[in-house]
Amino acid sequence: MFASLQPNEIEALLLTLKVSVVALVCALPLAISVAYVLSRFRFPGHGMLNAAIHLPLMLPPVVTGYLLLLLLGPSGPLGRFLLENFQFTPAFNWKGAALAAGIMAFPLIVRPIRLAFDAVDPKLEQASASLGCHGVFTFLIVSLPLALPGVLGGAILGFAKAMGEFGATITFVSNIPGETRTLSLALYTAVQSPDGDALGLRLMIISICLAIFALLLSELLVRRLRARLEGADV
Amino acid sequence: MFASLQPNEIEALLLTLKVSVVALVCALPLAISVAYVLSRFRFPGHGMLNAAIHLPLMLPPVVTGYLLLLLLGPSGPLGRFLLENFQFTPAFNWKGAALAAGIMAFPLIVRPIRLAFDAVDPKLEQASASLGCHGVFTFLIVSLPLALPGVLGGAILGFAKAMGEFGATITFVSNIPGETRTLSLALYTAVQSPDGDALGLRLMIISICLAIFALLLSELLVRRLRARLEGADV
Amino acid sequence: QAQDKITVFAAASMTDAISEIAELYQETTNTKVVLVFAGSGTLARQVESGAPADIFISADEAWMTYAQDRGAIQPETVRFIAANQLVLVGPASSATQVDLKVDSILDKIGPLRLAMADPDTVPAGRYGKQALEGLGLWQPLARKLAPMENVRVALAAVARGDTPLGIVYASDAAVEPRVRVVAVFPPTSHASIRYPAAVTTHASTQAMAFLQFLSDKNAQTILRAKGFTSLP
Amino acid sequence: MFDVNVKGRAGTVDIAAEFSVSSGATCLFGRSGSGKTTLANMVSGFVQPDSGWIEVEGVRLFDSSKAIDAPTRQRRIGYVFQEPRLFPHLSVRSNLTYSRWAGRRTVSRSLDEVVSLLGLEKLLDRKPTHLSGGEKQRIAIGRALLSDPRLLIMDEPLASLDYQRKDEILPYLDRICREADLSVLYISHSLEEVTRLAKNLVLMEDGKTTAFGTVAEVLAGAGIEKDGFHRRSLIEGKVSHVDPEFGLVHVGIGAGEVLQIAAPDLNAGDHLRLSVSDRDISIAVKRPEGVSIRNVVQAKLRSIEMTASPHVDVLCQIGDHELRARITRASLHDLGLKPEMEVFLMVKSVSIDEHSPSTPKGF
Amino acid sequence: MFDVNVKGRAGTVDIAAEFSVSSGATCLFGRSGSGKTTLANMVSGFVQPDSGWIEVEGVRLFDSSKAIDAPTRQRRIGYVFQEPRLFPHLSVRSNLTYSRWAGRRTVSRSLDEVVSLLGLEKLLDRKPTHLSGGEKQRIAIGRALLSDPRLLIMDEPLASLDYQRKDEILPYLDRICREADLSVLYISHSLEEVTRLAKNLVLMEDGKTTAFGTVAEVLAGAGIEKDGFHRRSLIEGKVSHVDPEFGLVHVGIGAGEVLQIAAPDLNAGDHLRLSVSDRDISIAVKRPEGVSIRNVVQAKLRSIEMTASPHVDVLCQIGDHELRARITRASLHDLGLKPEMEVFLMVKSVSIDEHSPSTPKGF
Ligand SMILES: Nc1ncnc2c1ncn2[C@@H]1O[C@H](COP(=O)(O)OP(=O)(O)OP(=O)(O)O)[C@@H](O)[C@H]1O
Ligand SMILES: Nc1ncnc2c1ncn2[C@@H]1O[C@H](COP(=O)(O)OP(=O)(O)OP(=O)(O)O)[C@@H](O)[C@H]1O
Ligand SMILES: [Mg+2]
Ligand SMILES: [Mg+2]
Repeated sequence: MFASLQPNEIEALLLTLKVSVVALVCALPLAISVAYVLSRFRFPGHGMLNAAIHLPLMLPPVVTGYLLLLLLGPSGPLGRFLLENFQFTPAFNWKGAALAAGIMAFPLIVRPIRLAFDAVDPKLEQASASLGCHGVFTFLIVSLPLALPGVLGGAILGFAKAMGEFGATITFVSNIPGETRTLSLALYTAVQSPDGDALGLRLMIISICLAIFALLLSELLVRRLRARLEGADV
Repeated sequence: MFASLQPNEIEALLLTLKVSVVALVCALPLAISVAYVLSRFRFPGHGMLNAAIHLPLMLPPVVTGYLLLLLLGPSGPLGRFLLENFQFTPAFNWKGAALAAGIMAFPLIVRPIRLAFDAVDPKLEQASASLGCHGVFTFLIVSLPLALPGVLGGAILGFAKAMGEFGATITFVSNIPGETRTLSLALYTAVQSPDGDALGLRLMIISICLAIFALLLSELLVRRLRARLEGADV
Repeated sequence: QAQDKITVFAAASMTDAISEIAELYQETTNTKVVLVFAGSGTLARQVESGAPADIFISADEAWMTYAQDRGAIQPETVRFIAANQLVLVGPASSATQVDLKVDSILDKIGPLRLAMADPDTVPAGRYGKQALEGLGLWQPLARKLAPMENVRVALAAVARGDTPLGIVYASDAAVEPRVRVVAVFPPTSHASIRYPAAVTTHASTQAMAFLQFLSDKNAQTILRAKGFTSLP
Repeated sequence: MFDVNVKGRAGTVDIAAEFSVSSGATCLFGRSGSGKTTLANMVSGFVQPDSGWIEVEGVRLFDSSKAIDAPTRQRRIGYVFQEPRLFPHLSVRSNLTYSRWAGRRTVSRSLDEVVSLLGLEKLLDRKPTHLSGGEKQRIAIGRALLSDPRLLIMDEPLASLDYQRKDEILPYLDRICREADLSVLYISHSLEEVTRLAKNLVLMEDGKTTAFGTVAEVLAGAGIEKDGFHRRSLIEGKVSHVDPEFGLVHVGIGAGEVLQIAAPDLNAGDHLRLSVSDRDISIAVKRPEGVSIRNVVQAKLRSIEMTASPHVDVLCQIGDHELRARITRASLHDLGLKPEMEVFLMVKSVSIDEHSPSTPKGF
Repeated sequence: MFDVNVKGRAGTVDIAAEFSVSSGATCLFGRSGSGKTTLANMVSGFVQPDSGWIEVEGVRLFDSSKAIDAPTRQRRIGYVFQEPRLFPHLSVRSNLTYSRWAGRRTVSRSLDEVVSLLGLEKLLDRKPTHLSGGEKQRIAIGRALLSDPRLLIMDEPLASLDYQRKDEILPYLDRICREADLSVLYISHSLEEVTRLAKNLVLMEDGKTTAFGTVAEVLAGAGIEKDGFHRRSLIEGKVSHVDPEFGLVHVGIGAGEVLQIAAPDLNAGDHLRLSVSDRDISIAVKRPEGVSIRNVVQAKLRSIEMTASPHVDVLCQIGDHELRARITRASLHDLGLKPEMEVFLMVKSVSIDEHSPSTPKGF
């Protein structure tokens, strides 16, 4: 079936992958930091930070997209600043799609990672400190590897969400073929025409296959990881 | 501010809560079971079940809603069956909205719970078995309470998602004031009219307040729970 | 050889027609046309925010006015390129015409609902609401409506039989074989349905040519074939 | 009866265990990594052997040839794991009574009794997380004791307890071991615990059982040959006289010999099992006079076991009993000891391993 | 110097510790729940005391009055926790060398040496999860030994090791304790370990330190008064003669008395610290003849301590040394022992606590 993909379908597929991967790669380090901070520290504003992260999940995606447009569009305050100083604009291009996807996926990435950090035994961090290891390295050598199943879990949720993101994307960066028309948007476009059902079905099958493939792959990764963490001997 | 809420805003607010709560209450037991099965058992179709759960996340919500409509609409196979045999239809009413919200939230609920079950030490389950406790009770007395932070984490994500669900809801049960127009849909409605910005802002502030309130509450719960699990002495 | 390129932001309800016109335009002028479809509101806001659009085609006048008020389009270029009719459709199997009367409509709906585009968000819904109000049907039918996210979904609901009746554009009904028009709303019952198009403020020089092309005979033929009516 | 004959694997180690011992306490003894915990896990059903059978008190828990494999919860075991494994979300009280409310086991021992034995009174309403190591271990012991087991498995239960607590718990375990219908499988590295508690001994080495039988049999055998390890000789005796003035009892051990031991709460007629470490026996060629060692018994020297160390083992006989003494090679030489010589054994210290009252007293 | 004076709280228990001991091994001894681990956690910086100071080898680790509170990683401690706390995702090798690659500590001891001492050769490439209890404990010990500590804290490190392994590890720890510039804080319930290893002893009870000083001082004091607990007397001596034929060395302990002990690898001139348990000393009123006990020394009876039990403690003096013997009240009476009498002590067993070669040998 994939052999008979149309060029524009391949384009949408690759774009989807590019957008999701970039969104994930950029969001993950930030998500890990935020999750760690939320898990280990109590400070004024802790609850607010947590709420802020979850907002994109609770607002209709269209609204999130619209807020992004207002803020980062070519005429938005931040958008203009970026454009004038860095010749960079996320609006109406794939970078913006990745940004929208990343923001929408962020709460889904943070939550499992935070739970995983909550579950890391502080006694192991103590042991690391007693062996002379600095806090930052303890984080990298002990806490993060032990939280890896959660990190992977969050990454999977986030990646899935990024691949399926629609509302915020179409509102923020519109539905431009080859630039921002991901599989999700292509599917929407197809469904918009009365005779687009066949095309829509094709795109849906592609989406589903991609989803299943990504999930099976992730499942494999998780299992490998658990085995390594639990120390199955070779 | 809440004192000055319009009746239709209050309606949307209450409806949102009703839909989200019902979605969560129905989805949670199923999600816990599925998460436990995915965490503890390996069987053919394991990967497929996992993929199936994540599908709503990866497809554009509109497509999920459309598929729901195809299946459960008055003329869909399952929908007709339900209508003829139980005089029950989820299409175009709040039950359908809850169903859509539940399905969309499902992967978000399952993943953290599954991670939490992964992290429960099987040695404690062994200890329970050695003390004569049946597997089902061991699950209820040992595994589930120890996984509770994950269950709560999943529930929070799921609840947030259910409150914010938009694409699948509007497609499956449409945007009927008082019946299916949740805050999210009301906000969308406002944004979609050229002169709806003021109303949209009001609704957005309501949504954000609700979100912050729900998240602070959940945060409090989680902290209590962790304290109980870690056995802070009274 | 560098190809010229224009970007058209068009209302999603015109997907078919505009795609075909763009293809024709591309063949005749060797100018690449990039088509971007979304809801009129979404597009209007994006054009306002400086989207790289050359042409904006809206499904209703309100959003064009919105864009014009905010200086997103060149006001002198606004023109209507097509019109439409509002019709009541039923499944293809429905034999009879339906009177636009409360009783006969309620009778036809039964326990189900009347599908239409969302009266609050979608232009087709707004026209539908006006028409129903104009005919004194809005009050009695308000609780039996199924407002859909867009006209296509309403159309699909009728086509599949989820709802026995739906209010859609004539252009939509024309291309869906599984429905038939059971009544046409009198044009007087609602504001006239017209599709305005305009060149955006930052448009490239080729934009005007495409706008012109939309009013040409070839384009109009395609529009009529898709069920749009000529401008009065 | 406790009858085990299993083969299996745990990770890198092949397990081959074969022993059959009478009811009561059986001690499993072997070096770290020799497979003791793995064998205990097979008995409790957490690890499935590849083949063989496990039978406790006439009940087949596992039999590969008959496809019997009772689930753990039906094996009626009480398991004190090597690490405490307390339920962190339950109070100490709920942990202790877990088998009653969660396992629906019957109440056979009172909570108060176990709590005061283990000194847990002040901890009952706390959660286990912040307890000290010894506190956790005591709760784990209590939880298993309260689970009405048919087989009590204890994996180094007293490892990190202070000697006072050990001195309180050991006699209690000792009493439990002699209760009807209860076997105990006890894993320990402490010879003191083994000889005080166990009736039977099973030795393990590299996953295989190398010897089994009663403690006396196995200790007398060649199973353990290491320095630093002291063999205890076992003597059966009967209290012939109680001397309340000096707090001593006189125990007849046959052949007309009497040992005087410091022990309260014994009555004339009580049967005792005594044990003597080889390090507590010295040999004299004529009866020593004016020494503080009260127990000097005449014996016949049976044999001499030379070792590579400066010490030799001397086996002597008194009536039916064989006693083992460890002396230096130099003394052997100086005293000119030979088999069949009549010698005097000076027994510095005797401990009571088992005590059956002549008239049953309620415990 | 190891100088501690802190007050603090851990959960329900108030900690008040005050002691000051010289460098070398210090043993912390006390019942379960008395606050030993908590005090160790204060020394290592995991628990912050409310007030006071902690000084190790001239370095202030904590001082509330000067607002000093060094972070744990800079305290250069090696901590063997009460539970192994291995890093489950790292191989045994990476666990052992953790302080080198993760903590940037210098290499002061060779990995091979520690690995072979602890018998970890076969485990190096495994992950800790499925190791046996004793294996994990040994790795934890190795990890701390390899962390180049200034202060080694060991919380019941040998609790679940077999006696052979203990016999290998204890002399090694003993050697380490005497290395320059290293203090050891050793928590244990085993009097044997305490006397073999520690120079100093600190007693804890209910969160408070009740006594401190050298082992001999504290043991001679009134700190510990329980049955089942045997006090050891310490004797300084010097090897006067080596008897290779019988594998014995003769150790002069002053006052013209010589003890013969079985010990390899000693040279004439070596200094020894010997310890004798009160249970290994018997008293005779005239010199016994023809007995296997080789060590009979003349002593002056100093005092007699009556107890509630059938036993009494008899304190005797040889030269500068005070030895404690435990005999029955009955024997005391029969032999008519009185202070100032000249008696003969029969010493059945002596162990070497410390050994300083006359000429330094490389370890
Ligand atoms: N699941 C497993 N995977 C790999 N190796 C294992 C597994 N279980 C046990 N082993 C190995 O089998 C050997 C025996 O382990 P076991 O826990 O039975 O020893 P043990 O006799 O209880 O030792 P200890 O006295 O130290 O507790 C050890 O070397 C251990 O590493
Ligand atoms: N964080 C805490 N919260 C509450 N109680 C605590 C906490 N830490 C220690 N305790 C209590 O303080 C007492 C001393 O604990 P600690 O662990 O220091 O004892 P320990 O002397 O090491 O005992 P063990 O020999 O059993 O290990 C115990 O009763 C323990 O329950
Ligand atoms: Mg073990
Ligand atoms: Mg402790």
